[in-house]
Amino acid sequence: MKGLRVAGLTKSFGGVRAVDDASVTFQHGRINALIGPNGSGKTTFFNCVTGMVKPDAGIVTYHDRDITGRGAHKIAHEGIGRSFQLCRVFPRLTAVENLLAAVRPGSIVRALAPARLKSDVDRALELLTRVGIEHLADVEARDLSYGQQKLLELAGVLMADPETILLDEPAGGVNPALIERIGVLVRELNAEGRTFLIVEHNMDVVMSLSDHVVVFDRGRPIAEGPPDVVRADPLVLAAYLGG
Amino acid sequence: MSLVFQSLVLGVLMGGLYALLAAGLTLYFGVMRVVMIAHSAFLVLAAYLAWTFTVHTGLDPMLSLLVTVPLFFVLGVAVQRLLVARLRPATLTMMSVLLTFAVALVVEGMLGFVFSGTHRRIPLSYSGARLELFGASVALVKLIAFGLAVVTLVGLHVLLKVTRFGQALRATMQHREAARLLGVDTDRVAGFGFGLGLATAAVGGTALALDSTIYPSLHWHWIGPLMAIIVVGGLGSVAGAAVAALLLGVGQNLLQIPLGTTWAQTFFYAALFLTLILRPQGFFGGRLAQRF
Amino acid sequence: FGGRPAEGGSGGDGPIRIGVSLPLTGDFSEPGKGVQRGYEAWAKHVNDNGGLLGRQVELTVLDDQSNADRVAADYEKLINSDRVDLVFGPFSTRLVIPAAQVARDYGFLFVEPAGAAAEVFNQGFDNLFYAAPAVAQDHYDYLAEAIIAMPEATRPQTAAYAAMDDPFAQGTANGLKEKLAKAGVRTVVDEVYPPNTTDFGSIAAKIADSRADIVVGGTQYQDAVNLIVALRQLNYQPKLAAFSTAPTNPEFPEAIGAQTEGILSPTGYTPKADYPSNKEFVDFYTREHGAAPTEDEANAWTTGQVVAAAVNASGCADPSPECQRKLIDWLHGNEVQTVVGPLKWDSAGRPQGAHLIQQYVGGEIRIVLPADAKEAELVYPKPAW
Amino acid sequence: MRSGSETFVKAAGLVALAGLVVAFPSLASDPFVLSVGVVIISYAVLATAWNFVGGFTGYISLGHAAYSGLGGYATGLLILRADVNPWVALLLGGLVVAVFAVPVGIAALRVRGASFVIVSIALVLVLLLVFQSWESVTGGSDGLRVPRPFDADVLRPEQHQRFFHLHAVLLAVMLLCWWVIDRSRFGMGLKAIREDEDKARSLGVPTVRYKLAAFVVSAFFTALGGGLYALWFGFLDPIFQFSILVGSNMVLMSLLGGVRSLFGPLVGAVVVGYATEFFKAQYGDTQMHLVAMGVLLAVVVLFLPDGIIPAVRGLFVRLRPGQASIREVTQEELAEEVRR
Amino acid sequence: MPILLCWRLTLAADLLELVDVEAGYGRAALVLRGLTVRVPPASVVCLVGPNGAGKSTVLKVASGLLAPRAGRIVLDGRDVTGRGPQSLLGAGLSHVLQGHSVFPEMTVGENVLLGAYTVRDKARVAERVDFVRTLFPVVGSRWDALAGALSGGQQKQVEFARSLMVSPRVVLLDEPSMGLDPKATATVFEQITRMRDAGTAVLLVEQNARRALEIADQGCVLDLGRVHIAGPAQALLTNPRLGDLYLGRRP
Ligand SMILES: Nc1ncnc2c1ncn2[C@@H]1O[C@H](COP(=O)(O)OP(=O)(O)OP(=O)(O)O)[C@@H](O)[C@H]1O
Ligand SMILES: Nc1ncnc2c1ncn2[C@@H]1O[C@H](COP(=O)(O)OP(=O)(O)OP(=O)(O)O)[C@@H](O)[C@H]1O
Ligand SMILES: CC(C)C[C@H](N)C(=O)O
Ligand SMILES: [Mg+2]
Ligand SMILES: [Mg+2]
Repeated sequence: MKGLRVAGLTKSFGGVRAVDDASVTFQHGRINALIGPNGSGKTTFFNCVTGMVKPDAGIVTYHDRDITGRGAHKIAHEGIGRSFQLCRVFPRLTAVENLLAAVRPGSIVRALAPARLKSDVDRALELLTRVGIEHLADVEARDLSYGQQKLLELAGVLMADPETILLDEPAGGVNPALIERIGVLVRELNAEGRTFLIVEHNMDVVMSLSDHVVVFDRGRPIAEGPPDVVRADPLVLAAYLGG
Repeated sequence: MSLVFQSLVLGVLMGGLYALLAAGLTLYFGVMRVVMIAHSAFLVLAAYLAWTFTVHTGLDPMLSLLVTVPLFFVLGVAVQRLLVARLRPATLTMMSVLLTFAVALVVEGMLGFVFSGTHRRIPLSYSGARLELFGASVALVKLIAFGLAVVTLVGLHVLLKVTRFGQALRATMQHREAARLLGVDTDRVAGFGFGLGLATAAVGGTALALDSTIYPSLHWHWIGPLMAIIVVGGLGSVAGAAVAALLLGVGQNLLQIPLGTTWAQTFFYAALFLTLILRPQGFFGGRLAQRF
Repeated sequence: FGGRPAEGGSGGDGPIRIGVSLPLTGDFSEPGKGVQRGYEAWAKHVNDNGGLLGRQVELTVLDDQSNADRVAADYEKLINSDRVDLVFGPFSTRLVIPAAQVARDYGFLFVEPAGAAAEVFNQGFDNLFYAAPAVAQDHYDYLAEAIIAMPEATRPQTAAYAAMDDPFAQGTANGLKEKLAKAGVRTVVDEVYPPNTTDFGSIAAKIADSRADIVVGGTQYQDAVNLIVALRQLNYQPKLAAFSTAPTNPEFPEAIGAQTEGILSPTGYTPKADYPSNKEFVDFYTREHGAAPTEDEANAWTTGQVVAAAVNASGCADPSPECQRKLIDWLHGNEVQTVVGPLKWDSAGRPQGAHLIQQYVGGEIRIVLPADAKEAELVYPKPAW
Repeated sequence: MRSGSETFVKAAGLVALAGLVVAFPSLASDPFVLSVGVVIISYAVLATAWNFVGGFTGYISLGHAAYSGLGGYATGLLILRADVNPWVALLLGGLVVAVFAVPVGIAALRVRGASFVIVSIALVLVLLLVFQSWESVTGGSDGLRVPRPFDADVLRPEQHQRFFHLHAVLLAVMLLCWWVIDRSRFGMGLKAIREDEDKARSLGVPTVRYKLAAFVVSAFFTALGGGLYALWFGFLDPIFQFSILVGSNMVLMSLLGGVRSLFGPLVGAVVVGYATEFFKAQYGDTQMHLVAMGVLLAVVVLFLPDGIIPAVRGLFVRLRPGQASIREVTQEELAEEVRR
Repeated sequence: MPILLCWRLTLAADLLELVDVEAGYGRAALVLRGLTVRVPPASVVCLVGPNGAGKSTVLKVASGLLAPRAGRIVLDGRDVTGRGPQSLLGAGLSHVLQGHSVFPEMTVGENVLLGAYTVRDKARVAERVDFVRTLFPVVGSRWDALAGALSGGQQKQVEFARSLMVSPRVVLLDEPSMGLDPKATATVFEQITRMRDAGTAVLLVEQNARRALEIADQGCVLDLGRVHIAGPAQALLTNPRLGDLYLGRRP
């Protein structure tokens, strides 16, 4: 089966079961949302899937290939990109360099090719234009505002050209006007055929953007389905939205 | 058999001294994220002050603590406020290595300038005195050093874990702005933290001088073993460092029987590498060395 | 960094300029300064007495910071930039080897006061001469003889050795060990420790546990002090205790807490020796410094004497290869009278004498061996410390 | 973007620098000055080699003396014990050390920041103990005499000259490598690691392999530098080969010049090398030269944390007319703009 | 460009006033370019605006973390310009930072107790601890866990709980709802309302703009370091011009 599938994923930290025997299938080619109360294990789930932490148990497959416990960069090479809850950019590299760092070099010989190949730089500038910060191309990332860094990180994730994109709270701390802009971009990219998996607490964003919603509670999914259905689910109301 | 027991006793005593010498490092390193290369240089400075004190007054070197401990505290505050505080927070850890390296050079140079390179040893009437313990000899000077270590470490542990100052210090180092907003005078606290570290160096240096010769470049000899101790113990954990110091001290002394002095010294580094491979957060709690 | 333009240069009536690099700072700074005092006293003495070849001598002393890289650079500088006429050696085997290499490359005579280890002499230097009575290996020769000559009943049966990992210090202990082992004294402990060792507790524990009859330290200075204190802390009482170099240091008794009685040490020099030039030296030095010279000063003075003898015999003192060759050749073929006795060398520069053995007797360090030079009887077994 | 005149200035500077290096031995007033030149260019080699890992990845190794020392010993032992041609021994020595650096790198690069610093210090101290006590192989604390690679009729000054040029060639090769890596994707990946290792990993940078590659390249060049120095100096004493001070000097020189600049370590080496000679001449037989060095280092850390080259460049940038890069418009104006 | 003040009708004297403030970081250009904000007692003033507008900077200037280059800060009628956070805290002003500001290597309990660093009255501290433990269950259930090991939203909850350990007269809140789940967000906004009802002056920065303006009395839109529009919160919410630009489309 196409896309990302997770079965029986478990991860504990000391006594805390952050992810507890979670089995989830995401709709490939769609915009999926992952919601759930604070501490329900969403970020840990992301970390397990993308190889940032090793799960204790469970299997992660991507296009039917087992990627469980592989190195983060290998999973990135499979075509899975991600952003971080607290946005992370390379502070002392300029915006363009931030994107160039995401270009996959391929073989060793190609790794020694100049980083500023015209084709790459052009693509980087195009991406910056798409997220609306092309005028900041030569500014070091640490001099950008929080929202701009957020956009830069998104562009960096896209630069690596992933097929499946995991975003951890892309709207957190971002100005509402900008959120709409990110939403438009996500839809465009989805139309190009990319799959999204978005963790978000902003229900407006979740409801307006996603095709499929998975709700987490205490480390495992408790409901999933189209946004309207999930929103009305009593379990979800009790655990997350508050009745 | 008696050799093993004797070595065990010596190892414990030595481990205690190691723990004392490393105590300050735990403080700067674990709590304040400063790699203080100059700590052992200050140990040697304190040892020289104790020596000078005894040679000039004829009194017991322990009495010099009355002067050196407050002096070092003030010195520590000064080093923190005038030097370390000026480093950019983003590169603090890295740059502190170089800055304190520079401080170490200055201290060593000044010691050489003032005291010359001559090896010194405090003349003590009781340097050879000993007690008998189940057939093993325990040198009085080593016992005193051990006692100093216990008192200092317990005091430090209590201070950090229990008192308001300890809480404020840890908070300051973990998030300075937030600590200021909660009413902590962060400049003062950070300065005091450094002062405290150096105050332990005053005690450690004096303990060291009781049973060893001293010379200006001696501090290079100590940097490696002390660093190994705090990594094995888990960065930032006073208790961890103490346990690690004891184990390493005993281990070194026992290994010395079959291996000889030189190879036994490599035990520290073997333990260091093993720790990093097996348990980067140290064996006794503390911060994850991997991320630091 | 253009070097100073060449001044002085060869020949002429100007002063004879002698270049030296010494460890005035760093690990060897203490003995290094002693050697400096010796060199300076020698130069003053020569100048007061009409100079060398009728010319005044002038020392250029550089500090090599006890660092092997620096010592080579220093001789490079002395020979090329400062254009000295002659060079004298530095202190310590560790520094002598790299320094001698530079001197050899420029064809200079290299007489040195403190490179006693065997290694110095098997590097193929033909320009090097050690200005002291014996190489490290031979320092304990008289003691070995004395022990071997003891009656079976009282002769020590077992020996413990601890030596610093340093070519010189190890050489002294090994020299004695080989001779005693051959004579049937069992080696029960044989420890080598790194130069920066400060804790001798466990080494001492091993020695004490072995209950060896005698203990021998291949030591420099601080290590002997620490080792002795550690042995005392374990209440180990050998019949004989010998340590190289440390006990001759004037600060030694105070450093180990005055428990010196019976401790032995080899020495290449005693102010009381009645060699012709020695009295002159001791008087002159005592007048200048208010204290009698020790071994370091004497070795330096000896170096001066050796070079002076060669210069006087060859009638030249300039950096030209011809002159330096003449000096070297002369020393290879002749004996020189010095404050440490008559010296002559084999082709590798090894002196052919032996060291005296001193012992603390009645609170003072006295010569006890060889019999013809002794000031006091060898005390054996030694009293408790 | 870069202007033509800037390129020209750079090229001219490069040619001038190369000319100066080639001509230096004939300009030196005497063999001593020449030998100081060899020492300084050897510093430059070591510092530049250090910068392959320090500058790109931000891992500060205070223990790089381990690799220069190993390189020196490997070269010397191959010549003495295996009777290998000196130049082959030099190269082989570099390779041996590079191979040695692989497992060491794998272990050491597991930890970051200050822990890595400690590990690097520990490595030198361990090697010091091993080389001191493994007498049968290494010559132990007596040291090791390395035979000279040239015939006896090559006199010492001539030798200095040759070694100066050999070092210069090695330096040029290293600078070229550094330059290539700096501009490459590999280099970009390394910089990403320096800025945020986890983030780099998540973007697909094979961090372990990249770090290790940089580490091994650095060790290789450091070893070549150490080997060349050993051939020139002719004597290896473990205490000075495996010394924290040597490693710290590499760091100091690189930082002083600027770790992010191609010529930073070289500039730093010249300054430190000259300062060392100067302080020694100035404070000869007191320990004040240590104090002076310490103060110099502290001043650099406190006031030039990015190094000389970036500081000078910053001065020029400030003199130039400012380039505004940040768009200054309100949301409202932005919206207008988009609408148009 | 309209430069308006945060205008109001109340008669009582303002608790906190920032008057004509200019501020910036290091040698860089000004971030705040002549800005005036007033917060009366028992009211919530909400600052909204695009990222990088300078909202957080306003709060830092107000709490003394950042010294202004020009202008005045007046707390309860007294000029406190140039005073540090410690002294302002003593005068009854507290500030909760944006982003994550827990002490990661201290336990949740230690974090919360540090909120009462300046409070000597043990009984009072105990009472507040009980209060926040019931308010945010995670604080109670993870009392002995290291704060850095909590999830992003849990850390924000701990931070807010920590700020509730004292009861200051002026509170500056920088995006308290960021990363919080809906329940916790509701709790936070409810607490803000309660504070206001108890007489506290609240200066609130929020990107969750509509929600924040709903509970606020006054609103200020900040852009490029200046007050762009100000007025009663309800008026801002219904201002059609602001919708697309700053507040996001109405859901
Ligand atoms: N420490 C700093 N050093 C330099 N510039 C800074 C610093 N902090 C903020 N800035 C700059 O000041 C401006 C205002 O920042 P501020 O954090 O006040 O914005 P904000 O309105 O709170 O934005 P956000 O909604 O993203 O939190 C931004 O352009 C930012 O780049
Ligand atoms: N490194 C860690 N050590 C210990 N516990 C952890 C660690 N990381 C996460 N946890 C725990 O695992 C649980 C899940 O955390 P996670 O960050 O995945 O939650 P989340 O769903 O992303 O929450 P949020 O919405 O607040 O971001 C929490 O209880 C947290 O305390
Ligand atoms: C006898 C001493 C002057 C010898 C010196 N200690 C050396 O290292 O060779
Ligand atoms: Mg999360
Ligand atoms: Mg903000």
